[in-house]
Amino acid sequence: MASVEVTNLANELRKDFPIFADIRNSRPFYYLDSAASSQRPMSVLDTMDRYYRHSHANVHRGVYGLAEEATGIYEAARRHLGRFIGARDPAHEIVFTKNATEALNLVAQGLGRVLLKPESHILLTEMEHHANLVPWMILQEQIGFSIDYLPFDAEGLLVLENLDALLERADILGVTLMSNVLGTLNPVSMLSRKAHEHGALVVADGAQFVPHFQTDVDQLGVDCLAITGHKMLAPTGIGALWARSEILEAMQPFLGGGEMISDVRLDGFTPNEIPHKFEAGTPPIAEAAGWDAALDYLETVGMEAISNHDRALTSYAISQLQDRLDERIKIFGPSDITKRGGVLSFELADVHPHDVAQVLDQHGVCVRAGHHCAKPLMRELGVGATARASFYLYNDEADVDALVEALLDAYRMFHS
Amino acid sequence: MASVEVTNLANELRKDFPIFADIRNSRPFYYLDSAASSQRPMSVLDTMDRYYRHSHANVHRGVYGLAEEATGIYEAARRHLGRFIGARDPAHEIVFTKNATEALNLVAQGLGRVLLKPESHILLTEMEHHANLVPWMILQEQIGFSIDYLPFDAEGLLVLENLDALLERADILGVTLMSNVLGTLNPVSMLSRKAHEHGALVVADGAQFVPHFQTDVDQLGVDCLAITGHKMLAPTGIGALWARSEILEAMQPFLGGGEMISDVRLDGFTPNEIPHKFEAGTPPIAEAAGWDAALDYLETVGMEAISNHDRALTSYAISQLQDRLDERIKIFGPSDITKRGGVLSFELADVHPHDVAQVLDQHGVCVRAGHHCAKPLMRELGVGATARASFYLYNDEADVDALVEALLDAYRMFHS
Amino acid sequence: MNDLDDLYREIILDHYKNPRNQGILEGPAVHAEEGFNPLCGDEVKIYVKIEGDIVTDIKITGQGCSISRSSASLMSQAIKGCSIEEVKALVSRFKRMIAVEEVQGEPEPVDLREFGELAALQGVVKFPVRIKCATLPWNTLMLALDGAQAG
Amino acid sequence: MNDLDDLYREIILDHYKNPRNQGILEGPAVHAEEGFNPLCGDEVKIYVKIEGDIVTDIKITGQGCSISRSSASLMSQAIKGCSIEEVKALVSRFKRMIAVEEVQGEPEPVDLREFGELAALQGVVKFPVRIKCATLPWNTLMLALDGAQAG
Ligand SMILES: Cc1ncc(COP(=O)(O)O)c(C=O)c1O
Ligand SMILES: Cc1ncc(COP(=O)(O)O)c(C=O)c1O
Repeated sequence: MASVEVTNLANELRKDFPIFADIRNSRPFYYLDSAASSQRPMSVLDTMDRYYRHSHANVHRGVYGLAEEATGIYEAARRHLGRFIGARDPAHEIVFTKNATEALNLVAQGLGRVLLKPESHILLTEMEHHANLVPWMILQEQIGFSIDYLPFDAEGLLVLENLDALLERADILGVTLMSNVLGTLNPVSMLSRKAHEHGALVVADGAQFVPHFQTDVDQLGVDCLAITGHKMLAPTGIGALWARSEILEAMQPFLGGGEMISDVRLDGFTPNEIPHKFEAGTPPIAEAAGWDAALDYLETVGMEAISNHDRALTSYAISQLQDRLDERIKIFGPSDITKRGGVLSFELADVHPHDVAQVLDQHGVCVRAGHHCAKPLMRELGVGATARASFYLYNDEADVDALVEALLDAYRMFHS
Repeated sequence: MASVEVTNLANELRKDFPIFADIRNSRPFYYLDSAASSQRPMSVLDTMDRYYRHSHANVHRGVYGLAEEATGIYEAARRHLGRFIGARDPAHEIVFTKNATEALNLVAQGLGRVLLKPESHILLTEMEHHANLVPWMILQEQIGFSIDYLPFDAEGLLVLENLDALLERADILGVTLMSNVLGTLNPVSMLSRKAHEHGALVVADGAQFVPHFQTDVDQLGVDCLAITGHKMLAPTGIGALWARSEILEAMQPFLGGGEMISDVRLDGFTPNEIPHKFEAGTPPIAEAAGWDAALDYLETVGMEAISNHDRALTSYAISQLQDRLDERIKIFGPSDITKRGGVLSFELADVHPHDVAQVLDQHGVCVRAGHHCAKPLMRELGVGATARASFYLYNDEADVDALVEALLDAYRMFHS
Repeated sequence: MNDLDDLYREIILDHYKNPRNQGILEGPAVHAEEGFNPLCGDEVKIYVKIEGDIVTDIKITGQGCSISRSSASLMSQAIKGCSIEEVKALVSRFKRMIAVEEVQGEPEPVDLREFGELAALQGVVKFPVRIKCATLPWNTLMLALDGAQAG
Repeated sequence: MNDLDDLYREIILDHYKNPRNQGILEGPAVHAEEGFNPLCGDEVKIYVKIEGDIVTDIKITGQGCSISRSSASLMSQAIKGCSIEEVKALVSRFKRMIAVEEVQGEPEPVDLREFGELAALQGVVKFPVRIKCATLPWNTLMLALDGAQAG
């Protein structure tokens, strides 16, 4: 039975995450907000600490041993992340950024600026996170072009009827691998194939997908992929853009400064080689070291074990919520469990999500309430906000059970 | 005697910095590269660790207690940094970025784009770091305008002869508070007054100055100030832009995504309030907590004690280098010690800086060699590279003495 | 009374479930403004009818949580018939009551009796994130009044 | 021999202090390219004169450290009179010798005898940052040859 497996995985792993021990000692603590940000295992904290105690110096520009060591640590993290997502040229195809959002801004400004003309079209989906919407809107204000949108249906699945016609006029397709609200896993391999048939490049938002599923950029067929560290056990302050090296070569520099140049004269500059051409200033070095350790941790657990665990727990949660709350709860997103990741947005009848989250907090249950940085999606759903529970490798049935009990209490409180 | 004071300060403080204990146990270690990046005291590492173990959640969007706690920590760091530099409205005038470089790109794109027309001029200095040159060059390629430069003289001081004429046609003056190569402290209060007389705004690069001197933006009279954490005992992965709130209000958003919006529709977006309007995506939360602790540490030591210590040590270093190496060494920058900070660039006769740094490393002496991200300055000096030693609160005479001995060895090695 | 009960007093739940003065206003004396809480997606639109310097009517639309909706509802009751000056004074006293300024130190003591039913909102003080929910309608009201005074 | 002595062998210091083939070339058969090491500011310009498919002359200008200058000087000696094919083969063998590819695992063994004086540069292997100094002139040479072959 899947759910038994689940419990074992989390029980074993939870002790690696100090926050559970520390907070649970003082109060109930059910962390169901990993889609916003995950917690960190000891090994990641230790790696960062060790970095600062033994190896810290600025990277790339130092001849002395310590600087070389720091550079080695930083570049090793880059190659590791590249391998983790199946990059062909891990040393050159990963650009470290501060988060996934910067990565998507980098694509919009670096690639969009080269590719798009006022008469161009790009195609996004109505379920994109603001991070894959607003950078394009900012560029649109600067250079003009049109944005088309792929809608989604009542099940939270993309409606692909007009796909060919929309791709036909698009230069870029921007799509999330997994919706942070609906949990929907989009059929990106197919979308990439179609996009390429029509000559469009594919910019994928991997912020939610990469932490939870084995990722292979080749198999996905995408051209760019944005990732963020803090949702996959790594520190805050670091994200990355992967893009095929030809794409990175074609892209314009975005942030200017040290490190990203090969030469600077009073009348202009020559950019550095990829990936350095996109990394201006001192990079997040300790954070890269921490991410490297997080990747080790994920690999040791195994990405397949993680996605199975997520799925089993999501399944359990859906059935518990429906059993115990029946028509008092509405769960958004695909009903087909194979089409969704471990993210559950829901509505409790006549209780605003904000109030849901507030009452749940009293029970030690942490869920997110709000528009989840996806306002166009919320408008499409016809709500101002949802409450969202999300799962990761350290969650288990006890978290779900606490969620259900707390929801029943919230319901009672607002219906007395 | 100043130098005695110096030794005492560093002796007392060095034990707070684990890297010195850890590395010095195994080999000689004289860290003279704090201008590239400083080391961190225990309290900063502990604060970050504690944050991840007790308080981590994503900020600003969570109702539950943990998210509120994380938000409180993050916003407290913002206010602390604001107070540290004398901001009038600390809660609204600090934008957290990934480093000083991003802060300067934000000014160029956010303010420059609003202010500059193809016929506009901006005024920079020939001693700027690439971080205060290339962002302007990138914007120039996008919207056109002219860049004028203030030169510097043989002493490394700005030549102000044509200042009024240049400011007269400038909309923006970009100037570093302290040169990372020459050590020069620029007369920024005066420059700001003049700039304002001519209606130009002042964008100051505080990356080198703020870690070493008591900073008061009001007294400096600047309009924007870029800062970076990792040079002032804080973690990597965080920097900040301070700007007067009216300036921030007038600036366009730069990076688009979550957090920086108030509303997003399929046909456009409404920006959030300052400072959030400039912070797209998940910010460097743990890093902000660490910076907060770093500021505590600096305040406890006292910024005046730090600048006095830097100065005493720089003085000692200059006299030792001149005494022991005489005409074999050339030191760049102001000879007037009150006009410079704790950064010493030099040339060892007939030994390339790269080779200098290599031999020094063998002695455990860490100095930087290269163009220090200031290629126009290097061209002006007529060299391709310099070696640079820089001091901070944990350095003392022993570091300088080791430097001198190692330089003598390097000289011998290349002149045998 | 625990903090949560203090937040969700009966009167709050009542105004949430049965919000007063819902709807829209039209006509030349009507001024309307929209407000967003970027944190949670709450939206409110406030219509005020101003005759002379008196707020003679107010209506509200939008979506929001129990706090923002009950705050709007209580506000609408409190201000109908007041002069613009009186409303502005109330807005600032109300903000003081719920400790709106930077959460540094304890909120200043205020005399809760002067607030009538509005005092029920005082429970948000212990929930800093919810303070923005409570103030959203008040800030939006201020914008509408500013609009009215500007022309 | 410690690592540093291995890096700064006598022959390296000699070529650094007395670099061979300094200067510029002019004329129709001459192709020149400039290279930068963005890490340290080293700059080199390589002029090659190509007659038939033979590199009949080479000159070098620029500024750099002992490693990049001696590498350029030794390179200029090694390739003068060689065919373009021979030069390209030498470049790739040289890069193999100093382990230019991603520093993963040990460098492949190469027979140092075939390198003559160039073998002196093998000491950089232990100083990964300096490898870029050693390869700068070689990469720049390749660009110049590519330019020559392109027309
Ligand atoms: C004067 C100056 N400005 C800007 C910077 C850039 O700082 P960061 O690399 O942290 O962005 C530096 C440091 O390298 C500097 O010395
Ligand atoms: C789908 C999706 N894209 C992008 C992001 C932005 O990630 P970050 O905040 O780390 O930049 C998020 C997370 O909030 C997300 O869920």
